Amino acid sequence: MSELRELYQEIILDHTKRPRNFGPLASANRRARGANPLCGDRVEVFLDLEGDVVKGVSFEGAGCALSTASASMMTEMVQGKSRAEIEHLFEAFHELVTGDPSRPGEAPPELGKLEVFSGVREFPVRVKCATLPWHTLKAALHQAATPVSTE
Amino acid sequence: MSELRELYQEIILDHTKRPRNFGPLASANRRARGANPLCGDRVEVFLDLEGDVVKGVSFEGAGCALSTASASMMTEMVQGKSRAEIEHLFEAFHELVTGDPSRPGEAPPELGKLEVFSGVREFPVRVKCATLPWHTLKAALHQAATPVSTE
Amino acid sequence: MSQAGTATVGTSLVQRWRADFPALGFHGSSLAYLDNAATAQKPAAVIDAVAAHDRQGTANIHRGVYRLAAETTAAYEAARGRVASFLGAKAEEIVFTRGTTEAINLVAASFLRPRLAGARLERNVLITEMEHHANIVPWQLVLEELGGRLLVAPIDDRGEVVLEEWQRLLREGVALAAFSHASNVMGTVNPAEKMVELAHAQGVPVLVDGAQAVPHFAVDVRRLCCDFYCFSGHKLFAPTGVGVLYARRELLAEMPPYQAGGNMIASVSFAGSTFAEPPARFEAGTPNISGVLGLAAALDYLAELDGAAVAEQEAALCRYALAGLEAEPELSLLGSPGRRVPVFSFTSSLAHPHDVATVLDSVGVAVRAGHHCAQPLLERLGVPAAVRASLAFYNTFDEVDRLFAGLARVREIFG
Amino acid sequence: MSQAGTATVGTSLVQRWRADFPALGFHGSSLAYLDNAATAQKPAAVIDAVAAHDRQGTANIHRGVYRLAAETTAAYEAARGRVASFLGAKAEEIVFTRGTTEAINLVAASFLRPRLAGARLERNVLITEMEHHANIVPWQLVLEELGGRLLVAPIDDRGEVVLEEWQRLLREGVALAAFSHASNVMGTVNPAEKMVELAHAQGVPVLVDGAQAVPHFAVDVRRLCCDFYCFSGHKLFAPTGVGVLYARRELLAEMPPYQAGGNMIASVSFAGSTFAEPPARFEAGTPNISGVLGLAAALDYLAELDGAAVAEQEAALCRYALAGLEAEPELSLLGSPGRRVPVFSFTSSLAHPHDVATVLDSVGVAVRAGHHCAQPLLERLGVPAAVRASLAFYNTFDEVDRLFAGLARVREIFG
Ligand SMILES: Cc1ncc(COP(=O)(O)O)c(C=O)c1O
Ligand SMILES: Cc1ncc(COP(=O)(O)O)c(C=O)c1O
Repeated sequence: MSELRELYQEIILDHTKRPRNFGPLASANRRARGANPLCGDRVEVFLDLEGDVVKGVSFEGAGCALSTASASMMTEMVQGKSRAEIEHLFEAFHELVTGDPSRPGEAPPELGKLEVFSGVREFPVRVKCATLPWHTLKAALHQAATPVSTE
Repeated sequence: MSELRELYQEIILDHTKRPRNFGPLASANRRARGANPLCGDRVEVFLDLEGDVVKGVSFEGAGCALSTASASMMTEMVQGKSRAEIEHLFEAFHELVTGDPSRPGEAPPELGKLEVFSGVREFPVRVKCATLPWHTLKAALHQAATPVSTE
Repeated sequence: MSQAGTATVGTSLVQRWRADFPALGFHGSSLAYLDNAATAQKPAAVIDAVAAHDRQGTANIHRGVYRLAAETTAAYEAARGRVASFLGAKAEEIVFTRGTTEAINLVAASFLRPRLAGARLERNVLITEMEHHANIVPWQLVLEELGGRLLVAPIDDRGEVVLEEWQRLLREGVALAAFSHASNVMGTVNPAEKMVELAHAQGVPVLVDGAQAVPHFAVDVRRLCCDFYCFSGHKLFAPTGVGVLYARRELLAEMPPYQAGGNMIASVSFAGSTFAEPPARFEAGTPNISGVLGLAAALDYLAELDGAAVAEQEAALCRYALAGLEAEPELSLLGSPGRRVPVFSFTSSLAHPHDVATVLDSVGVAVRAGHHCAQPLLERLGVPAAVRASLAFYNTFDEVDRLFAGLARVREIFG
Repeated sequence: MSQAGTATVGTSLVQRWRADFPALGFHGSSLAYLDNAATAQKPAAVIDAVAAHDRQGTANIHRGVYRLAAETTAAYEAARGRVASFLGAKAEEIVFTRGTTEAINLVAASFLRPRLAGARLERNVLITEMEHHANIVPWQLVLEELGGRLLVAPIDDRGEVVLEEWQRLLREGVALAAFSHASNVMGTVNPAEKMVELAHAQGVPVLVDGAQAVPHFAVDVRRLCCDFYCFSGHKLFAPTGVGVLYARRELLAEMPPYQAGGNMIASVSFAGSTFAEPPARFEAGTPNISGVLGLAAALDYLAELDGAAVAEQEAALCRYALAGLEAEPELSLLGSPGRRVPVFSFTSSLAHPHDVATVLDSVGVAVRAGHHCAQPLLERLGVPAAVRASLAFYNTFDEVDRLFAGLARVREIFG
């Protein structure tokens, strides 16, 4: 029960109900689609990349509370960051949600409020929900400027 | 052990080693092939049928002791018999080798020395060996005069 | 929601059934297993039959002269007879497969393929909108390769096949019609006899996917008159890795082999091979011997239960769960069929199915969330995913109450 | 025949191994099970792992959000990893099948078929004269349908593949070469590395049938460099109904689906479907979950044994049995290969193989008689059937002596 509260923290529920940066981005020069076909989660990430830096980012899609909140908070976090910074952030995030639940440890400070996703490590089957938006963002980042979809 | 002696009675071993009526029959107007592909037993029955009555019969083939002895003794038994008599004999023989081993009962007198096959009922997997020649004979009996093979 | 008046079978009887299933005791009250449509728990009778066989010595079948091999072969063939009598069929009409999926693939490979390879006018396969992927994709692959269309009879808003459309589409050059006896999503029990009759009136052979039917009611393939029937052992309280294809003898006799190897041949030479008679022709290689014995043990176990009490308990549970789910305003049930098995799928206006399932899991209720291998149906119903609770005769009113309590918790968190 | 000097592994160690196998204890000294090439007995570790899984509660895999499903999925995928490390492969290169036969059929359907469907010059399949039907007939069926020839590399009088012929035939437009790592009739261990190397020198992909190899020696597919490798669980002390296909990742990635249904799809719509990545793409429907767990338990069990002692005991038994069989003037052994596994087939000048097996059975020795699913080999050797005694590490010198005593009894009766 307490695990459940750890998972569905207020801030996550808030982002689920009122996702930020939701909808297509007019200035986008990259976009990518991600899907978790087994559970029906779908997400599309729009990116305005200037040189190496994210100038604008938004997402669209239908998914569970975790994937929606993760996408929403991700768009807030990566704004203005470089590719390298984002890669690093994703690594830290991945580590956070997949780490050994019995050895909690400190979340690295750069994760900021993404730390609320630490509860996911108690729910291994839900890891994909939290990371789907990030994988999709990564696909968009590594794309040529023409938008293509990745599944 | 005693079951084994019941199975391989002297008369059976004798027919195995010196099969009677072995080889093609010049006067044959019916012939049929039978095979037990799983164990490699093969038998061919040659029949000289005049009207309803077996005037001559022989067999050829390679098989185990039981199928060889069964074929050999069968050719001796059916000589001069009518179709109906043979059908009846086969039924009695079938009954003999497949009957419940725990309720032996008397073998019907018309079986004559075929009675030595009663030991087969203790060895259900060997029943097919003993009955293969009979099935083949039946196929020959039910054939049109032109020889065809049955498997 | 009160249970008063609904529980007609004594609790002690249900408790006795539950005692037959070690897994239910192992988890005790910490688990309400409501995912029976995915796979069922196994009674000790099945677990022990499988273990006893291997403890007492096994052998390969069909080819051994020695006693242990003869006994194993006899047990394997007796299990075939057991399945045959369960379905009202003949032993030689029963082919053992890995499960429903393989049974359907076998029919696609050895029945549909040769039919389409010939220059027939009938080149289409008719299914319904509520099929499991296993009853869609095998046909698609053959149709794509050999040319032909997949025709889909629509369902109405209750989740029942529109029979007029079924009948109309049967006239559109159909080589094979296939439908599920019971839906694994909505619980709909299709009017199978009627649907087969309509197909046969057009000379169309019919496959019935009984995966969700046999765990809930008796099936007689002679009464159904279907040409093919299939089900999975693991949903019928038997081990995984064993399933059944029933096929009418005349059809099996004409069908070319499926897989090739040992047991299914009459003779092999490098110049060419000839094949054994059915059903051996369709069982290449060493089969799942212990699984088949486990399936026979499951059928024996079920036959020994008081069938009327089982049916009564299931029906009461089904009514109780249905009423409870319908009473929650945030839930939308998929389908409201007239005749049903206790399989319920729903969405919540408050939370995504995955989140619902996670919350339910945290209170010890095992339900499934996702597309249930029926994406086209979910698309038709306009939902990407759903929660599914599916009951077996061993479930209790308390367990259904636990589901309701979990749904209340979903409201607390997401409401 | 004396055992002195041959028994190098302490009897007590063998007795300890035997104690791990309930079936050996169940029959006690009344049964000498010498039909291990057909199927092996199962250790308690395997029987108990299967039973424990079902007693503790099972769930279907890959699709459940709840813990029991996640745990079952994790156990199933861990078993895949276990098999991968057993073969020196990667987990995603391991496909679970029903057995060797299905593994070969899968390659015939999803690798050979598409290759021949293209307009390639290489249209033939090369095998050897000593193959099991499972490694003959699946190729024949595809070749007959799509056009192409079955090329057969001959064996010499010792029962070994004539490597020059193997090499020569590899140049005859071969789309796939396939051979058994060890013969199920003569016990020959083929020079697999060399044969693969020769094939690859001609750009020919290779399947190795390891059904009779893995129970007797360690196999590393990376060292072998083969493209496909397969074996059956039930011959490796694991349950029936589970087998393994190893395929190089690049090959699996290109191969179209085999069977269709749940789990192997990415998305399904009535307009068409897309498929999952390997290995899921080749595992349609609910797999044999408990069988797969049993296979992992068997590999764990074997890994815990003293490998050197097992090898020593098998080698000593093998020498002892071989010497004894060679010493009987009425027996003719099929093949006399330089490197072998303890699988011996022979004929007797006194009695038909079936009669020999019946006599042996009556003294409690279980051996096989027949064509051992290798009719073309037996034809080549000029015998319609043979007796086969095949040993496992748990067999004893006493049991081999029992075989000799039984053969003496054959002489008494038929001599
Ligand atoms: C209606 C229906 N058909 C087919 C299947 C496939 O069964 P299996 O996975 O046992 O092959 C299922 C089970 O998921 C089902 O519910
Ligand atoms: C060499 C060989 N290949 C293939 C097979 C077929 O194995 P299975 O029947 O387990 O599919 C066997 C076993 O009989 C064998 O010995």
